[in-house]
Amino acid sequence: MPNGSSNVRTSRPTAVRAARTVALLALVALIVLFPSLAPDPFILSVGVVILSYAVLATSWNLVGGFTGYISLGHAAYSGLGGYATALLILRTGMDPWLALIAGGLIVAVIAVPVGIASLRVRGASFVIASIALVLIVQLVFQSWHTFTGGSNGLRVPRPFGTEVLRPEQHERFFYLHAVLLALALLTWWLIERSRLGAGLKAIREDEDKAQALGVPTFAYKLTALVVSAFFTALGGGLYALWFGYLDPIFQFSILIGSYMVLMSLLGGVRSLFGPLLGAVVVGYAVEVFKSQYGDTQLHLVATGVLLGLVVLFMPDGVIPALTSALNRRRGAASIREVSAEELANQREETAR
Amino acid sequence: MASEPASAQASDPAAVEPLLRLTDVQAGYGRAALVLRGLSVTVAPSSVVCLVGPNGAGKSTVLKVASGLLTPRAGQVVVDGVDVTGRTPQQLLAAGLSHVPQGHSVFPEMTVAENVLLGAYTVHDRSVIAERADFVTGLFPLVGERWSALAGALSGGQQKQVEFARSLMVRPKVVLLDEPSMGLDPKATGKVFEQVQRMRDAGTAVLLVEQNARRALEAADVGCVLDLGKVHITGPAPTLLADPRLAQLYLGGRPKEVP
Amino acid sequence: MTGTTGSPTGSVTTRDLTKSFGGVRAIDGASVAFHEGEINALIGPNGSGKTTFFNCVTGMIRPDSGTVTYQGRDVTGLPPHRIARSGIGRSFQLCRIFPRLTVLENMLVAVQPHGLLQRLRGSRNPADVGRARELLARVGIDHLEHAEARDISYGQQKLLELAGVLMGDPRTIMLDEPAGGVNPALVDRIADLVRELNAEGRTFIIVEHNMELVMGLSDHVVVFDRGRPIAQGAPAVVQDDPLVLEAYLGV
Amino acid sequence: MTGALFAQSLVLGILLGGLYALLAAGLTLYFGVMRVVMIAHSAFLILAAYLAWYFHERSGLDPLLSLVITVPLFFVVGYGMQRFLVSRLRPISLTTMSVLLTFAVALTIEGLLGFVWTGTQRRVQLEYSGASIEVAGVSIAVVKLIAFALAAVSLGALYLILRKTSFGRALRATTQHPEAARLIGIDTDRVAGLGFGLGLATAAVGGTALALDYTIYPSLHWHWIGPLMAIIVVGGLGSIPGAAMAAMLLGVAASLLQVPLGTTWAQTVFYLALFLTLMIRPQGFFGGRLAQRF
Amino acid sequence: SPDQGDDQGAESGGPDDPIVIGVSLPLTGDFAEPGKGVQRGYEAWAAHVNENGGLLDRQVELVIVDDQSSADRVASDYERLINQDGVDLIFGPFSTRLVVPAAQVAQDYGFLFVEPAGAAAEVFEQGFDNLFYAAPAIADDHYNHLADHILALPEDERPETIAVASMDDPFAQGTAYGLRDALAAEGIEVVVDEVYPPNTTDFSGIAAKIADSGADLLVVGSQYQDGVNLVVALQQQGYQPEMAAISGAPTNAEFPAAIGDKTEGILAPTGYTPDAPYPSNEEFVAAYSEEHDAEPAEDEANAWTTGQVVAAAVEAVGCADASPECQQQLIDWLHGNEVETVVGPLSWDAQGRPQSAHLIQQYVDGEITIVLPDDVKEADLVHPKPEW
Ligand SMILES: Nc1ncnc2c1ncn2[C@@H]1O[C@H](COP(=O)(O)OP(=O)(O)OP(=O)(O)O)[C@@H](O)[C@H]1O
Ligand SMILES: Nc1ncnc2c1ncn2[C@@H]1O[C@H](COP(=O)(O)OP(=O)(O)OP(=O)(O)O)[C@@H](O)[C@H]1O
Ligand SMILES: CC(C)C[C@H](N)C(=O)O
Ligand SMILES: [Mg+2]
Ligand SMILES: [Mg+2]
Repeated sequence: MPNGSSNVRTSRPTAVRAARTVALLALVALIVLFPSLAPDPFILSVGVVILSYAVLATSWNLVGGFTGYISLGHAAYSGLGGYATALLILRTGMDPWLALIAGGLIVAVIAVPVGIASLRVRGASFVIASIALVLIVQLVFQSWHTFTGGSNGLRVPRPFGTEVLRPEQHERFFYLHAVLLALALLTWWLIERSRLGAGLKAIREDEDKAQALGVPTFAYKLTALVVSAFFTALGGGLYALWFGYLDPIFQFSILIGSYMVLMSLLGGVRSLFGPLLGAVVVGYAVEVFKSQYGDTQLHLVATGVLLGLVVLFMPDGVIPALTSALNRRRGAASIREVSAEELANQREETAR
Repeated sequence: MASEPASAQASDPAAVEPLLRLTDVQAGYGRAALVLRGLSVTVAPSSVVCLVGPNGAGKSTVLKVASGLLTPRAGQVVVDGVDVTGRTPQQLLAAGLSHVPQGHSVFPEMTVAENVLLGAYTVHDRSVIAERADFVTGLFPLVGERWSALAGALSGGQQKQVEFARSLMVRPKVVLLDEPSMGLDPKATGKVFEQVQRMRDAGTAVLLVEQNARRALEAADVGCVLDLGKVHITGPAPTLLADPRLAQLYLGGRPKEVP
Repeated sequence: MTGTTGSPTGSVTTRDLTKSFGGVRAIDGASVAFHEGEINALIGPNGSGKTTFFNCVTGMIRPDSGTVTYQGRDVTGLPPHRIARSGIGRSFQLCRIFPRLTVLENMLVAVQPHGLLQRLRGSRNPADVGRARELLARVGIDHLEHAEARDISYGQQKLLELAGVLMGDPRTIMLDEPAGGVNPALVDRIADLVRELNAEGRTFIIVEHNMELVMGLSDHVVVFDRGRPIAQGAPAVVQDDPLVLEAYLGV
Repeated sequence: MTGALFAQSLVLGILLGGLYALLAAGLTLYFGVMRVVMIAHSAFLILAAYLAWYFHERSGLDPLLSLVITVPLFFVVGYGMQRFLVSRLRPISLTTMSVLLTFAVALTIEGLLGFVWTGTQRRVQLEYSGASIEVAGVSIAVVKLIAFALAAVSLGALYLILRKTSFGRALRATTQHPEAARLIGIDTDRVAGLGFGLGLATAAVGGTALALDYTIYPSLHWHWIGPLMAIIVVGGLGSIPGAAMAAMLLGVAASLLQVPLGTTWAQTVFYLALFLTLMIRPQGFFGGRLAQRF
Repeated sequence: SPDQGDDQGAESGGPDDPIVIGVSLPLTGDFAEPGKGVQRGYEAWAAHVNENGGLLDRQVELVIVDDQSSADRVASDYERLINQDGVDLIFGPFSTRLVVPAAQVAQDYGFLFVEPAGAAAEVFEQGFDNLFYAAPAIADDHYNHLADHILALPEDERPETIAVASMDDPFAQGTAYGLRDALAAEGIEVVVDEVYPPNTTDFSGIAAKIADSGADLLVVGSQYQDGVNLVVALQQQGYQPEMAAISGAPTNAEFPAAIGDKTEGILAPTGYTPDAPYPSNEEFVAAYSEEHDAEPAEDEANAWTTGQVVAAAVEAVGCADASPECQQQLIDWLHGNEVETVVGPLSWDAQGRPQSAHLIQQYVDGEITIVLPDDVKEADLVHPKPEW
């Protein structure tokens, strides 16, 4: 046995590890300090929106990144999370925070039958089912006036009283989103390094084979979907509490779902911070497109072109693209060639 | 260990102009390291050249370069006196070279009939197509029996038979076969090697890659041992079969004593 | 002729197993018993139903009728992962690997734990990694550890698949043409490996067209034709069976 | 529901189903032969409708004449789209990535339509817009009848091309094993491009048919995506006759259900059928074995 | 663009600085068309004010941003206008759906919120105390005059059955249901009652149902295009009602062009007519027509009204800045006073509901003409309506 180190990527230099730790700490510091650095409440509210995107993208990645099942309809879960939270508060008078968590759990339960129906089929059918899901809940929430408020929308009571001014609300919600994001990232990280994660990645590559190796593929996929739906719903619920208004058309839109995909893909679905990075880039870009192209539909074009470019040229995302560029710069030797020579020697030896 | 990387022609006393010649070919996949590192092979008309070598040596890569699936980074591919380096597989097929790839290459959602007939995609004479279709169904009865079944529903070996049958729908000057016997039962294997001999007799140049090395070398005129992207030994097939060192390294088991 | 050798410990045993696809009877009432602790071979002409048999046994497809028992337990119709958990590992004829995972990651997937907590544990446990490397070395592709599996040659992929199956540490190992496309020198090494593992008490069921390998390696041979066994017994016996000569060897 | 209303709804459903069938056939073509889920199909549909409308506005001629321009144009655009965009995707993740790529194309088209022609809803005004013929108490709008005929003719042509020509076989071979297809002499790039062009040409026909009787606006394609996607799954991914049958069936079902349930709830029939299909018969009801394998 | 007001207080509002007014409008998306109408109205108002010496002797400057018809966007737009662009005043967006989330932001920052297009009853039930609707009546009351007229008809002329179809939109439903409920309460039978989602394009199913019912009175709650489509679909089905009341679509200038010569006899409510005799209206029509070569329509008028209402409050209170004190004074003033506008004198109840009524128009001889109420009518209501 060459080395018993658990770190398989042959001894990553400690410098790299230190750099990672520093970067992580810097990120945390940035998030903690952001509200006090933000020049005005509007910037702070943009920060909340971006963090909310980051939560959604990271949650999406729990299923998209691991299993390779691309869902364009994740807005269904965030929207349901928002509505579940709001309706629990309005209809049962539940404490808002309890409602948030209960809403997440309800959506997780809803995800089970959805998963049972749609996870049986790979690729195309799953994507289509995910689109159908968001469209069907949109129809239901739009039509079921008496319960959901229908297309008039639903006002969500604020969890903090009126004495908490709006900028102060933004700050609190910024931190709340940050905490939720941290939880989602932690979950992702735990799964990534676990055997469950290894099984999920195997499913992404070849489901039958994974099954033959003893991976309970269906249970794993369902777990991933349910966990993802749970976090997505919490993201949607928290956003609803902050934003205070739900409109079925905008809650259950494919565009929102596609943002989650774009953000994850852009940052890199196989990296922990990929979706977060993607959310920052896309969230910022959306603001810029809007202020640049104002009253034209060009913001859609910009989004479309960006998505197209990412899919065509960076399907693995920014982070992997950068890493591999760095590796090439460092001139990492091709493993195969070096050991091919070793192999030759080995063969010589056996021959002798 | 590498002995003189001589031209395969050395074994052919007539020294006729070869139908296929690869000269100093360097090739690799994407940005990765080179797989073929200055490799040369020639195949004369009416001869069978067999490439053997360990897994990952680059045998399939040689065939891919020869048929235009992979463009070499350096070196030349000449078919029947014409430099065809960098041409596409269709152009090469038109120039008289056909390639039966490794692994499975039937069109799974099409019927056996469609698969076989598509082999004659470039042939336009209906009577020729019909005649050849009759021939292959005669050779592999299975193909006729399962004529309208979906090819993807066949067993692994049956699919290989369909593939081989498909390749017989054209009559090229040069044929590249990548492990044609893999997955075939002994009967079908026998037929494949028989057919290889027939092609040779008809004047075709055959470049054969096989892991069923002994069997292949028995059918071949010239053997080439490939390792780490280079031809290490070239020689008449019987000579290679008898070499004990070679046997231990590449052919497995003990050299056969039986006739 | 169903004269199963009265081996008391049946490994994989089937009774009247049937599976049709449309009009094709791939398995036609096959009753077979493989011997525990031995190297069993399953041979037969192309399309005789060997792969389908494997698929029925390992739960990849559901038989139309009949039963599959493993070590006395009825496992008919269980999902594939349950059967894998019960100790049967298999390889695929059309080589299945995880293309975008590295060779080493491919190996580690096969270590599948029980229980929720186990599943949340880190997947790169030093002991597993060590064992994976050892197995890769034994099939001769340890130098490719970090290569993505899709970038290695066809034969190397087959070897990786074999190593992956062994990694799962199954009691019974079903291999579908392990030697197809593998270099003869390596075939010898694989044969040695099989013998060693068999000596440790593992059962093998091997589908193979390489007669030299089959006859040299196996203790018990079952010959299939048209979806049912036509002969079984020791290699020497089977080899001379006229039915086998006719149907399979083609002499 | 009165008998007259039932008959009327049935006829409306069949007429609508015809249009669905044509469009779903195009989608099925991309998927069946190229493994591409073409989300942008309905965006192209709307684009074609806009072109028909614009053609009519400008020339005053019948929008049907715009087919002479849009069909070849879309064919070329489809060819280009396959050659320059879709062919760049990695085969291993083609299906899922094509969803995103064509989604991006759809957004771009929607944005450009909005940029050029604003978000205003547009409608072609023809002398015969409100005209109808009455058969056994059922009124059939002339424009709907024309649209239906267009759809039926193109659908038939498409089926013949794919099943009966050597191009059709080459197209299927290219999808199923590109490398082997190249080795037997098929110019796979060209064939795939032409296949895509063919699919997009159906969108041109569909769009023109649509323009005859519907209001159009840039984001209208969202309304078509859902039902169309549901139809191709119910019909069996990859099966053109399956898609056509599912389209008819669901079109009629939605139309009939609208009477007791209202527009919005009737729309859910598509999605319910989709989920039911996935639960009961994931490979679809009318053919196609592909769903499970991809 | 305005200075990036880092301080948003009165301090910046020196006598020479312009008064900056922030607006978010749906310039793209579902509400783009009426949104642009509102934009034209606001801009015309601002230009007019500036030509006449400004407000409190300061010029006014509009900052208009596009919310893409999205509720999420509209809120963040006002957030930005208030915090980053440092506007002194804000005007409301178009459509009930966008007004509610926008009003929430305004309320949180204590801003006066006068809006041109949040007519649905729900708007006034959300507990906003800073909101004022700048038009004569809320949606439910738009048809009041027509309802009265119908109920006053002799027994044999009175329609016996009604078919109702409305877009699933609070405003459209508000108008249609106002009329429906008023008539149903008097025993007229509702035989069809359909709701369709915004963006519906296929109306043949609904048309089939209505045609099958053969109702005497057709009531449609529409925004614009849906009204056109439904009329065409009804024609395809050969349905001929005695009376057709369609809100939203017919008052639009493009409507006659869109359905050709089939408009005759269609009834519609409107909050505005260019012919209204109010003094400020003549000024408005003149100013607007000069610039646009067309008479203003309802959306433009509502925008202009919004400007008038806010201006009246500003002139009366004498301040126009973002400080909560100033904004509160403006709000309080509007609660207690009446304002002269292009749609007549307006005053509001505590929730911001205007206290007047809408007019009823009808296409008579190809021209849209006021037919109700009797004291301002330009022609007699034609009943039954000619075939279309
Ligand atoms: N698509 C690919 N991308 C990158 N590397 C590849 C690819 N295909 C093959 N290789 C590498 O090129 C080398 C030669 O591969 P090749 O397929 O030619 O081997 P081979 O001699 O045919 O082996 P086998 O007997 O196993 O088929 C191998 O080391 C393999 O890892
Ligand atoms: N999915 C399927 N659909 C239809 N027919 C099938 C399917 N799988 C196998 N068959 C048929 O069942 C029969 C047995 O196939 P199987 O793959 O089991 O043969 P095999 O013994 O493994 O052959 P080989 O040696 O060629 O691998 C064949 O005739 C094949 O055509
Ligand atoms: C009168 C209209 C301008 C009202 C507007 N359409 C709304 O949605 O409330
Ligand atoms: Mg090879
Ligand atoms: Mg097999």
